[in-house]
Amino acid sequence: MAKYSEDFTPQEMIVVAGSRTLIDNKVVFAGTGLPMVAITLAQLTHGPGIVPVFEAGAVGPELSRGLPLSVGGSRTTYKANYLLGLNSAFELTQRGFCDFGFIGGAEIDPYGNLNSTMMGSFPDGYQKPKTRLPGSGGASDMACSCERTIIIMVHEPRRFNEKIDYITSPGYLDGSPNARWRAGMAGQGPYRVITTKAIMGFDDETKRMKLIATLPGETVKSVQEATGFELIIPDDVYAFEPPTVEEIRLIREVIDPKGYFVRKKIKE
Amino acid sequence: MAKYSEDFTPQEMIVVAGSRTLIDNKVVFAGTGLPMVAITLAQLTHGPGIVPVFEAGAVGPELSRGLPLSVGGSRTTYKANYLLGLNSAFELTQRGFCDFGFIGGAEIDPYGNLNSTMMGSFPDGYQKPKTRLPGSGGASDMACSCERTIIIMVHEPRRFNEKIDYITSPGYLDGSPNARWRAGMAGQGPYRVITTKAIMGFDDETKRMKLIATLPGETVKSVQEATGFELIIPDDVYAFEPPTVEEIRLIREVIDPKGYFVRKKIKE
Amino acid sequence: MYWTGLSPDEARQFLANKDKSKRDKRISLKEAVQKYVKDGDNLGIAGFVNARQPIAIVHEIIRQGRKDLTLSFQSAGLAPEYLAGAMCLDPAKNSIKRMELAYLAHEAFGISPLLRYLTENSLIELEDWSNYNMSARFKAGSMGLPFIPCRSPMGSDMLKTNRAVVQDCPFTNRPIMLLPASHPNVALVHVQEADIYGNCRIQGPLFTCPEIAMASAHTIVTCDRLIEHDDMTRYPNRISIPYFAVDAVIEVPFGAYPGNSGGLYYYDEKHIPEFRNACEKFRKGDRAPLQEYYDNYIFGVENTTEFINKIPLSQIQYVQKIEPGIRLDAAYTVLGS
Amino acid sequence: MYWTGLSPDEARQFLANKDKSKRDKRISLKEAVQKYVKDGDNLGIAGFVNARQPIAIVHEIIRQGRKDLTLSFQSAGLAPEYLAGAMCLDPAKNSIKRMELAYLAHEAFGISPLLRYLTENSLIELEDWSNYNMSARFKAGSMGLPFIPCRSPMGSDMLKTNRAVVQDCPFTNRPIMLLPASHPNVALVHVQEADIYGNCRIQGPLFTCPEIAMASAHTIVTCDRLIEHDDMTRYPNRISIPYFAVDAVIEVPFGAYPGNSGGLYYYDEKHIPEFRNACEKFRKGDRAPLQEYYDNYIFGVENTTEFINKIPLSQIQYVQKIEPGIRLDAAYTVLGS
Repeated sequence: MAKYSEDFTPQEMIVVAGSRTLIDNKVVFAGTGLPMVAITLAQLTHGPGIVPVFEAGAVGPELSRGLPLSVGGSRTTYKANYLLGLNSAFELTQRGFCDFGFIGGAEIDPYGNLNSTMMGSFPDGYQKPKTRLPGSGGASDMACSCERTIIIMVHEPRRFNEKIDYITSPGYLDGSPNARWRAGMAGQGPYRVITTKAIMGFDDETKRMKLIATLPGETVKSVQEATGFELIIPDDVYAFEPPTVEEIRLIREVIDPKGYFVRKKIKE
Repeated sequence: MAKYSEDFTPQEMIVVAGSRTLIDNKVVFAGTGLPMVAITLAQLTHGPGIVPVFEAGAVGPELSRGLPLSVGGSRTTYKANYLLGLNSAFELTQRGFCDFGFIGGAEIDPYGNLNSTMMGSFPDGYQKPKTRLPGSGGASDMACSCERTIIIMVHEPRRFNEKIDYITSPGYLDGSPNARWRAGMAGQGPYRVITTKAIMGFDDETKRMKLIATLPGETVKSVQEATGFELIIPDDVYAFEPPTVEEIRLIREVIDPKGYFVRKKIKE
Repeated sequence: MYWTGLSPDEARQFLANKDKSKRDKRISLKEAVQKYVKDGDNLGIAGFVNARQPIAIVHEIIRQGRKDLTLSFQSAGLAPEYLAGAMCLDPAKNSIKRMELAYLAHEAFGISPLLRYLTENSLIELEDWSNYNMSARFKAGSMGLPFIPCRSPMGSDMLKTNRAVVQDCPFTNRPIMLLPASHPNVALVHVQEADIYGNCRIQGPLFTCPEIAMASAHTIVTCDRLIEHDDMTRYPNRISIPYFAVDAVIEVPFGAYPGNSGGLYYYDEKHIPEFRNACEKFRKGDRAPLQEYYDNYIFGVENTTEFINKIPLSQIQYVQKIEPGIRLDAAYTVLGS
Repeated sequence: MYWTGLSPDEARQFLANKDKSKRDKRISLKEAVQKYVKDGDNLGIAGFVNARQPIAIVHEIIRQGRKDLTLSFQSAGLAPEYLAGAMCLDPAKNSIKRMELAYLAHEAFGISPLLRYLTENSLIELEDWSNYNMSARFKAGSMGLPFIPCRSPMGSDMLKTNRAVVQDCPFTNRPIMLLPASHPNVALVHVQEADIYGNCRIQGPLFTCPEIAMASAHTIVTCDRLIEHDDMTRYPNRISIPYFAVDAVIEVPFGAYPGNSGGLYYYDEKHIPEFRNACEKFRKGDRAPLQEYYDNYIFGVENTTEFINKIPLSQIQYVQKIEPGIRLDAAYTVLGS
């Protein structure tokens, strides 16, 4: 049997990339949807010791009772190692217990700032947005206070903008030295941006987004063309290892057999 | 049988006076020792609906498993209606859930400010006190944040001073208008001072201590002589109704049969 | 600075004067809403997205009609969506004036159509916060503090329009946010188990339910089942909300349906989309399905029992069967009537 | 501004770099103290007065000897009294430099003789706070906040010498206290039940144990009994301290003796006065009884088992018999060795 799968969806690719980015034995604050799938995949492959944290209160549960439909649902609580509420989950994070956080947004800028609040003119058009999005939820808290954040995005030019309409979840702000520290945040900021086309990171100096790897079927050119601002393209960009047959099997047969998250259109 | 007891200790008198001061169905934050006895006596007489709160965390327990030796001990927890920790107990109080608090001190001034920290020169002699006392514990928090406080004291001239060495538990501070409000406190302040000789309150205008009632065997003169500052003596000072036979029986036979608190010398 | 609901000093004063005695607080849901929920009130909505949302209470509010409401919550779904739908159908009977929120949508079930409708048409006023912010604002309220500090989301645009204040910490000299306390007029809370005095034992995540209950001037609790007081106090460490923070307690089985009540029933993956799709159609201009939904399930019934009776029994059995949460503590006696 | 223990930014950095994995944390108490407790450390002492004080850990510290300690606690009794006694007997081996405290005494058993001795002779430095202050300072630390606001004891003389800052609230314009967080180097905690990863289930009042454990850089937990991990996670709502806040877990039956461990043993009303009377005699100039107490019960034994073996069995049985606390949850399996 071939090692690599030749049939996978963009969502499945994101899940595989997210999973591989995670490190065993780290505490990971899980957003709803694909991050939960990615964490479970990592637990079933290289990271059995990964500790999931859900903002509604569950810490370190076994995710063996079906894929949670919500980060507050009953499926997040089985054999949890701590179970209070939102304040306790975010306090843990603010304290420094959460190594990674998985967040997303509708729009991103080169410094990893994310918008999940509104499209339109801000602040003057705040009370009459062009498009109202669901709002921050816990994403902005994770962006500020998890030690590192992993961002998951649909890769389309209109979502990658030099300037976004509203900063919901702060990344490196304006990219100036120590901008996060000076703003009072606790965590180090965005670590990776995982999209349907590429894996990106941030330049140590300028804090602007840089390409790290292209996903299967993509090139440096196709990624740049799908990005509404100029990416830093280092010399060592590589082609990301495609999903293995085993990874895809786990996603489809074990983790999300009903296809709640990996066969749906990705939500904003 | 006579209605009134003719044989009771000063501690028992304090307990009876404290009990009678309490109102049914009110939430009472209980200090260690005599207040616990007074609350239990009130529950067994006119106040079955009194809700005790203990600073270590227990709220609304049944005090039927023996007199607690400590406000943190197991006997405070039986059938409690809430049971977390110190923060939750004091937060309840700060929020306004506690109608009355029972506190004490080694020294008191005319405005109901109490000292339970140190005797000596403050602040210059703070690190070398003449006599070091146990410290605030939760008394200062109760003094600030219970809606009203009831103070229990041994009545000796050296304990009633125009100026005390250290304000641990604030009363009416300097007695100036709205002094407590301006200092940022939440509760209304001292309501009664119950001693081995008298029941006192505070003048509405000047906030200075005034005599309300003399305990059995005491006169206005004997109370004033045992007080190191001048008391306000209104016209309507009355003789406090002595302990009933039933009250004393309850204290001795039901509440504190081992005499932990009511037959001991009162602790500072 | 303005306060919605009660100011910290008003909230303290109100509670200081309140009857905190341990008494039977059972009352009908109809009476509870009549007595405690007024036009113009700030309602603290407990639960998290579609888990333990106070659906039964919200349906009763809609039946009675309340106007100019402020809704305060961290992440919610069905409860504000139902109120928004009632406003869309008849703003003279039900209306939302303002929301103080972190998130309104339905996670796996999709976005909130009526949040989009109401905001994009500028029919309500919003104040955006993060989940931690709203949780901490309720917590400050429950603690009797006028504000609580917080490190997130420093640097976010939320701080440009909400009432948070950024100051330098006097100890570290680094900037920190100060969040004003939230003291709703009424907390709307659904739990699995309560006793007749209002003590609540929550199973699974507590969300922000204890904080909302203790921050609010009044609290209405619905519970899936009333249990004996002695069974409640046998495990005092498990009491999540103490009775004196509760004004009314009503046994309403399925009071959080079609959402999740941990240990009892899972999300109804049929009914939630049925309602949400009607909302989405309204947003796109087709009013009829939403009107029909309300006429059928809310205005056409007297209470939650009648609402649940309209759902096929097999569908109810299914959400009970697939509920994977921790089963409730074995030690309880359901209270007879 | 100065910090004792870790500053908030140091505490965050330390935790961010720490191994938070779920692993077997059993180790001997001797090794745990060797590894985590250093000269000059700020020790967070859990428990409340003489309930669940970390007596076994403190005795081991005294056997090994530690100098220049800062002790942080709300209300404590035996633990600091034992450390104070060790200092009185041999300050070259054990010494306390400073206490940040609300109360040191023994409630019904009397005042602390050695607090009087050490302070009246100016041998240690004090910082006075209230019970709520110290509890809230640990809570701020556990929350990752540099400070927390508080309304008490405004107006008290405590504010003239401690590090609290009074500011006007930016929302109400009324003054409010800001308390600096406390991040001890090591938390010393005794609980009834833990599992091998460090999850703790506390019975009865939690005191400030969770906050101290989560605020500190390291946490040593002793437990009266280790239970199976599966029995712990069967009731996740009852886990009081999560494993990743714990560095070392040691099963020490009677680890809080002669104090109270709720559900297991009550205060020993013979042994506590025996120790306290020796302290009182030292304060009055008679050193021998205290020396004898330490030689017999602390230096003359290797561990808590040997200490307990010196107490008459009938006395131990009595403190078990009269313990009136809530019996522990029935569902557990004691972990075999």
